[in-house]
Amino acid sequence: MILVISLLILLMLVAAIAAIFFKDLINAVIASCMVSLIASILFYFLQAPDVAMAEASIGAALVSAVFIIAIRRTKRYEE
Amino acid sequence: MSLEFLLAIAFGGSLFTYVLGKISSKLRESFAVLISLTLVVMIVCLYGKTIEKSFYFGFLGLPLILRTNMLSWLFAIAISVLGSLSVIFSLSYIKNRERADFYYLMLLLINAAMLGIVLSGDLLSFFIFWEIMSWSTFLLISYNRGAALAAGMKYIIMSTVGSMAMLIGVISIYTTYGTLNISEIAASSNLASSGYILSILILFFTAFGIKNAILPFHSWLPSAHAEAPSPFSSILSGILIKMGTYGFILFIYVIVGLNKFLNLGHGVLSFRYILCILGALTILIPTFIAVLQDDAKKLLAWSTIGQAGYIILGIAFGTSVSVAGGIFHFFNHAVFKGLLFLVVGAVEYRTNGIRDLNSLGGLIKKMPIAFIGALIGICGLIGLPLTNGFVSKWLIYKTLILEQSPFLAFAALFGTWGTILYSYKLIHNIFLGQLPEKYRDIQKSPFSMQLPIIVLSFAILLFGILPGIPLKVINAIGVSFGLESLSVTLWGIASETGALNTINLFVAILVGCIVVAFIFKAGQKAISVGQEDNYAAGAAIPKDKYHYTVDFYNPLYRMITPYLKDFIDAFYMKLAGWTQNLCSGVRRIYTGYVGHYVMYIVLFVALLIFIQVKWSLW
Amino acid sequence: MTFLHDYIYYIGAFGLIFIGLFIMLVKHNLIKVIIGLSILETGVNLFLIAVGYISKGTAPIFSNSAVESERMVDPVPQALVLTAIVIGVAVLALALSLAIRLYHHYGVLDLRKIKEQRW
Amino acid sequence: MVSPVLLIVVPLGLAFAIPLFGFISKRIVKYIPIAAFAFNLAVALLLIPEVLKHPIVVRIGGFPPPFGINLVAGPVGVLFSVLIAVAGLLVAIYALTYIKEGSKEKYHMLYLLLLTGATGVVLTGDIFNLFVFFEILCISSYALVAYIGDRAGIESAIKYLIQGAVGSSFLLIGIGLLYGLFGTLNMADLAQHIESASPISVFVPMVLIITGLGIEAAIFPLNAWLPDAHSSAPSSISAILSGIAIEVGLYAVVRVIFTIFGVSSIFMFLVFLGILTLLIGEMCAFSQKNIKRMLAYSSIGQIGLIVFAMAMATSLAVTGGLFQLVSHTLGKSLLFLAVGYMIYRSGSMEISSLEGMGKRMPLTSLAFTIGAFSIVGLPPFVGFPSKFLIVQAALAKEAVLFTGLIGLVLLGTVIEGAYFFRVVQALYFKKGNGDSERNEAPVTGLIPMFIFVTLIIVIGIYPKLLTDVLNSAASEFLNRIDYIRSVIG
Amino acid sequence: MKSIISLILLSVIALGIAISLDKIPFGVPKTKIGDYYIDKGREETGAANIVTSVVVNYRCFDTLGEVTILFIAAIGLGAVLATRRKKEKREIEPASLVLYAGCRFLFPLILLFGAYISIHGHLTPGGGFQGGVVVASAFLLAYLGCRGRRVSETGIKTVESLGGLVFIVVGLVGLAVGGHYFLSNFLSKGELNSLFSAGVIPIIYIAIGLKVGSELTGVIDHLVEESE
Repeated sequence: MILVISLLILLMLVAAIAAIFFKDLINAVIASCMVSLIASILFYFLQAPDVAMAEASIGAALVSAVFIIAIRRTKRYEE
Repeated sequence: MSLEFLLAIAFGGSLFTYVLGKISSKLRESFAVLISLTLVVMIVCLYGKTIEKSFYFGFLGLPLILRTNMLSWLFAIAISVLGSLSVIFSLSYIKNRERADFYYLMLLLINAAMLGIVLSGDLLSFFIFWEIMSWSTFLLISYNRGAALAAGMKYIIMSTVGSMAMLIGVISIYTTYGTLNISEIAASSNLASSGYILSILILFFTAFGIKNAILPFHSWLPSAHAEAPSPFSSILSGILIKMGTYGFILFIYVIVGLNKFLNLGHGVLSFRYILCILGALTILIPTFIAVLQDDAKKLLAWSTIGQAGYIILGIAFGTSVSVAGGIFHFFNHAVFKGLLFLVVGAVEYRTNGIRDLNSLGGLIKKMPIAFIGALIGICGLIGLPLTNGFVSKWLIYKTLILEQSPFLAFAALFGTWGTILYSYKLIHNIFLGQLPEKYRDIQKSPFSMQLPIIVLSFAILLFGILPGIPLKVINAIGVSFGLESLSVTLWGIASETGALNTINLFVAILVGCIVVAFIFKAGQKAISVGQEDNYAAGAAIPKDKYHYTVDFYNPLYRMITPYLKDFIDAFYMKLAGWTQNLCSGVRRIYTGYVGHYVMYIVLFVALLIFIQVKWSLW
Repeated sequence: MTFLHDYIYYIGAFGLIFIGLFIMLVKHNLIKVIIGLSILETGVNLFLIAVGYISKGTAPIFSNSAVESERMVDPVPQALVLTAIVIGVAVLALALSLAIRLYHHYGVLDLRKIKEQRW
Repeated sequence: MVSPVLLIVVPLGLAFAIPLFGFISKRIVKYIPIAAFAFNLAVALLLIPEVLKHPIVVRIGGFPPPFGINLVAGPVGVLFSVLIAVAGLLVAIYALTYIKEGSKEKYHMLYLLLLTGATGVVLTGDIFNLFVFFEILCISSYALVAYIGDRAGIESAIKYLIQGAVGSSFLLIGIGLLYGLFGTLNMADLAQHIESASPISVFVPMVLIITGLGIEAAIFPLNAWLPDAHSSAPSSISAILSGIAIEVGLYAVVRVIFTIFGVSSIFMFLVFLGILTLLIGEMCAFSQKNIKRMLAYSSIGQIGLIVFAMAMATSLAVTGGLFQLVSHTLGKSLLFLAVGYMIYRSGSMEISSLEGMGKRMPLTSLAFTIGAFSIVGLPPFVGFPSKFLIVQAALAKEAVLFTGLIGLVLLGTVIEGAYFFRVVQALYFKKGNGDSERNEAPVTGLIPMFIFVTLIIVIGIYPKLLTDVLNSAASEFLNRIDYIRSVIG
Repeated sequence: MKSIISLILLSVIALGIAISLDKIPFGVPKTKIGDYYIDKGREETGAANIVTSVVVNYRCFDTLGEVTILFIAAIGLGAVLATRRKKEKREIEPASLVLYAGCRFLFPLILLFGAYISIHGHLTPGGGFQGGVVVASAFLLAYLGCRGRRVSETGIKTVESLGGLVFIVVGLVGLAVGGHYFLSNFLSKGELNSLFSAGVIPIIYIAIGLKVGSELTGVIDHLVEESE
């Protein structure tokens, strides 16, 4: 169990680090979306289902949608 | 007559004048004159009274106290008289200028604040009135615009520095003695260590020195005096800077006490001696800088600094004669310098703001009253016998010689020579010689300008012939300080080391004048020639350039100019420049790039944590 | 293994926090900075929940009376995080709308070039 | 008896209701903030006599303090509430005609919420609740800075937002650490337990919390957002940001340091930080050409002075600091309000474009002059007694170090005097280049300025009006034992 | 260069936090407040979900602040993105049929789901926030699928306002009748684990749900509005 969690956390950190390096902002947003998703899974493991729901719906879905809309209205690539 | 009533009239009157000005200018002017004359009458009524009374509400738990005694009265009467004369002078001077309401408001406000300063019985109200005076003076100096703005800035910055020093001093006294009442502090100041008193004195004397323009702090004065409206220049020079003198007297003789003061430091390094040296330098250098000036008001301004040196010298020297001389010289300086500024103001008024000595001349026939005023004024300034300046300078010289201080005596005498030079230049270049073409049709100054000039000229002669009148008051002040009493007669001072009797002088000079008049009559008549009647090989002469008053004292200039650079002022300007550069440099930390700002935040956290982890300071 | 058990959540949470801060420190692109902010906020939330966790606890919900005997995790941090998440989304939405407007005005999102307000 | 909770709830409810009022009539919307703050002012003034006897502790939802959220209406809280209500009321009157562009409804809602957040911060007794209200304050200020939507406003708002968001994340981490260490969020309860932990482990949350709050309070390295935001916002908002928002941030910092942590060892550091903030603020203001930026930097300087005073942590010093805070609120709000219409008339923020305003807008210029004199600390205006108290407190320490530091403070005052006097000269004594006919600010602009001027002069002449409240407020800050006892019981 | 400095600074902070974390062991109970809520929460509030009882009752002032923040964000977004130009009818490229049909099918279901989550907040995981977000995501979907359809702004504003007002009014009623405490739980607690229980909690949570849903919808609406 703990190994699975460690793996998830590793994945989460890798996704976060990946967000640093992506030049395409959409990719970076997806990476951060992934961070949120894994965080919401972790919340579930930490016995916080309410927060897990909120994080999944807000952090993963809504924020990413807002990011993508914003990127559509500005510039997609980081120079 | 209660003092708060007097101050209420003074302050309320100034505000009410402003309100009236919105209705009608006539009403405003008559009300301003009325208020200032009322103040004179009220202060005259206070003569000889000693009142000390706390005001009915305090400030932050500190009582506000008003009081009057002989010293306050002398200053108050000088303020109110000169103030009312300059209000009268302003009637025509300021008539057609814009913003006259503002002018009167500030003029009366400054007078009221100065009255507040001399009537306050505790250091807190002293400081409050001092500050009100400072900022209203700033507003009035800037009134003329143009070059006046820079002058005003210079004044207010130096004045703020002084005020801040004073604020520290006031509060330090409060934390040490638990009171700000001047008489209570005076009673308990004997207990303090001389180190503490010295530091307090340095703080206060910075403030007073800046206001009084003694040497290292003088640089605001010339431009401020020159650029202010002339009636206000006369107040500025006659009274306002003397608030510093009042402070010096208050601290040396009332609060610290003469004995303690004389014992601060030893020998050459004693506080008193240093103050005397500063006074002497303040006489010497500015007097000769005054000779170099081409602007009438600037010349008078530098002369003011020089004369302030005499006053400080007299007060700081600390014998009963010298103190009497110093205080009397303050009084006289208020009279004759006030007069001279008014005269220059009258000339400036008629010539549409020309004060350049190189382009004036020959106004004697056009403005005779002004000429007589100027003549009497410079006689007083030089200290010719039968004018009041003679008596006060005589008192100062006498002490210096008797007490065997050759350098100080030399400085005082040498300063007088310089005074003669620039005084002559002033009167010659304005009134004597030939009248330039453009001033052919100049009018006499209006009556409201002549009246103050006449009154002040009369006062100079009166106090010169009968010096006993003010000296009696001054003697009473000296006695209240615990100095020896002088035996004052109506005609002067009787003492074993050499009496002063103006009656003898009067007779001697009268005889001398008659003799000179006969010789003059017996001589040849001078032939008068037109100004353009010059031979220059047929070429046209540019009038301005070859006006004969240009480069007056040229040889002397060439001799002394290299030694008379105002390096102190240059240093201040440099300091201001450095500050400006530093300020522009500092604000570069706000680079505009958010990454840096976030970096500052992270840096702050990291730094604190690092310090705590490394050294466990907290 | 005990090390992992004791610290892995903290490592994850602060890993996210520092990665988020790092992005905000070194990246010039405004959207990237806002992404960093969102990662930072996720990390903070994870940390708060981790503080409230109790080993072998259950979720603080009495769905039926049988579970009463068991230990429950601390509900307070969960309540705080619910609040914090909503605050976070509010800030992000506002930031993105500002970014859109900024792009309107400047035509770039490079913060190094958006330096009209300075000194 | 009126409940202090009304101070928060009524403006909040009215803000929520504004869209509904908007359906009835667009016109009445702008009067709602006035009504709300008039109500708040009345409530806060009614509370004063009661609060001076003993602080009122309000339990939200009826749960006893460590378990529920509670409000603590002590002298400090009510003092700040009065201040917020006064400034809010006057600036709301000002905004009646000043706000012309954009959606007015949104402006008034955000304005109400901004000040509600400020009231909440000063009244709450729970640190997470403080965070929430702090966010209300911050987020509505981000939105209001960007309200006009021009280049400068948007740029400043995004910069402000990024720094503020980093700060609130730090704050939240700090709160989380504290909760982990002590298992409670109530400030009094935290204060009670704070000594039980080792100093080093408490230090990190303290630094994080101070940093998070210090960003809003504009303490030196954290204040880079301030000049941008204050100069780009609409002037009425600048007045509130400068007069209320940073003061409330400072309140939070002081509350956290004095009451929760009670660390006296960090005070010396804060004294130096205050001096540094003061000097840097004044020096930056000195070379500004933009009037609103100059005022903003001057606010930094004033905040430095207040931090300096508070960090001396004697009763006199804290009283002086609070007095300075009040005088800064009055003076700086007045300055921004006055400058608002001047900029509106001249169309530029350059100081040079304000030349000759003394003639065009005499009353507004007079208000500016009085505000400037008050900020510099000249008698008989309110800035003087406050500066007097601070200097007195520093000298009462009887240490050479503090005498030297007060010298630096007064050096800062000299610089401040220099740039304010320069502007006053520009207003009155320089010829304007534009038209010079009289064009005064409208009455709704003049009324608040007039009230501010009256307050400045009246309190300046008779400071006893305030000193009672300030003294008990200072003792509330300094006596954390009493605070804990009054909350926990 | 800059990243190296940043890394150094961050590692210093990490060190400090590690020192502090050393005193906060993971997974160990540390709080009396949490225990109090778990012990007394059911009697005092009547909600089975303790998190809900904390959010809506013990710490409901935070929640009030939180919906206010979302409200501010929605208004602020509107103020920032407000456009002065007239909205003209534009040609909008219709979404693909699959998306369109899917959206129309899913939209009511998602709304229902959101309502369920909101209403059962005191019994099961979830509550007003989560429900509100789900409702908002339904509208997001509608924007994706049925382009050109707009929610009426007036409606959003009304719901937003009403939600907030219900919250405040419930609180004020509590102040008036419920023992003089703002937001006190003055209704009967009912039976644990039944829908009509826990006093004012469901009412407030529904209000929160409506408010959060409408605010987030408003946010999305403002963002999408101009994206073409």
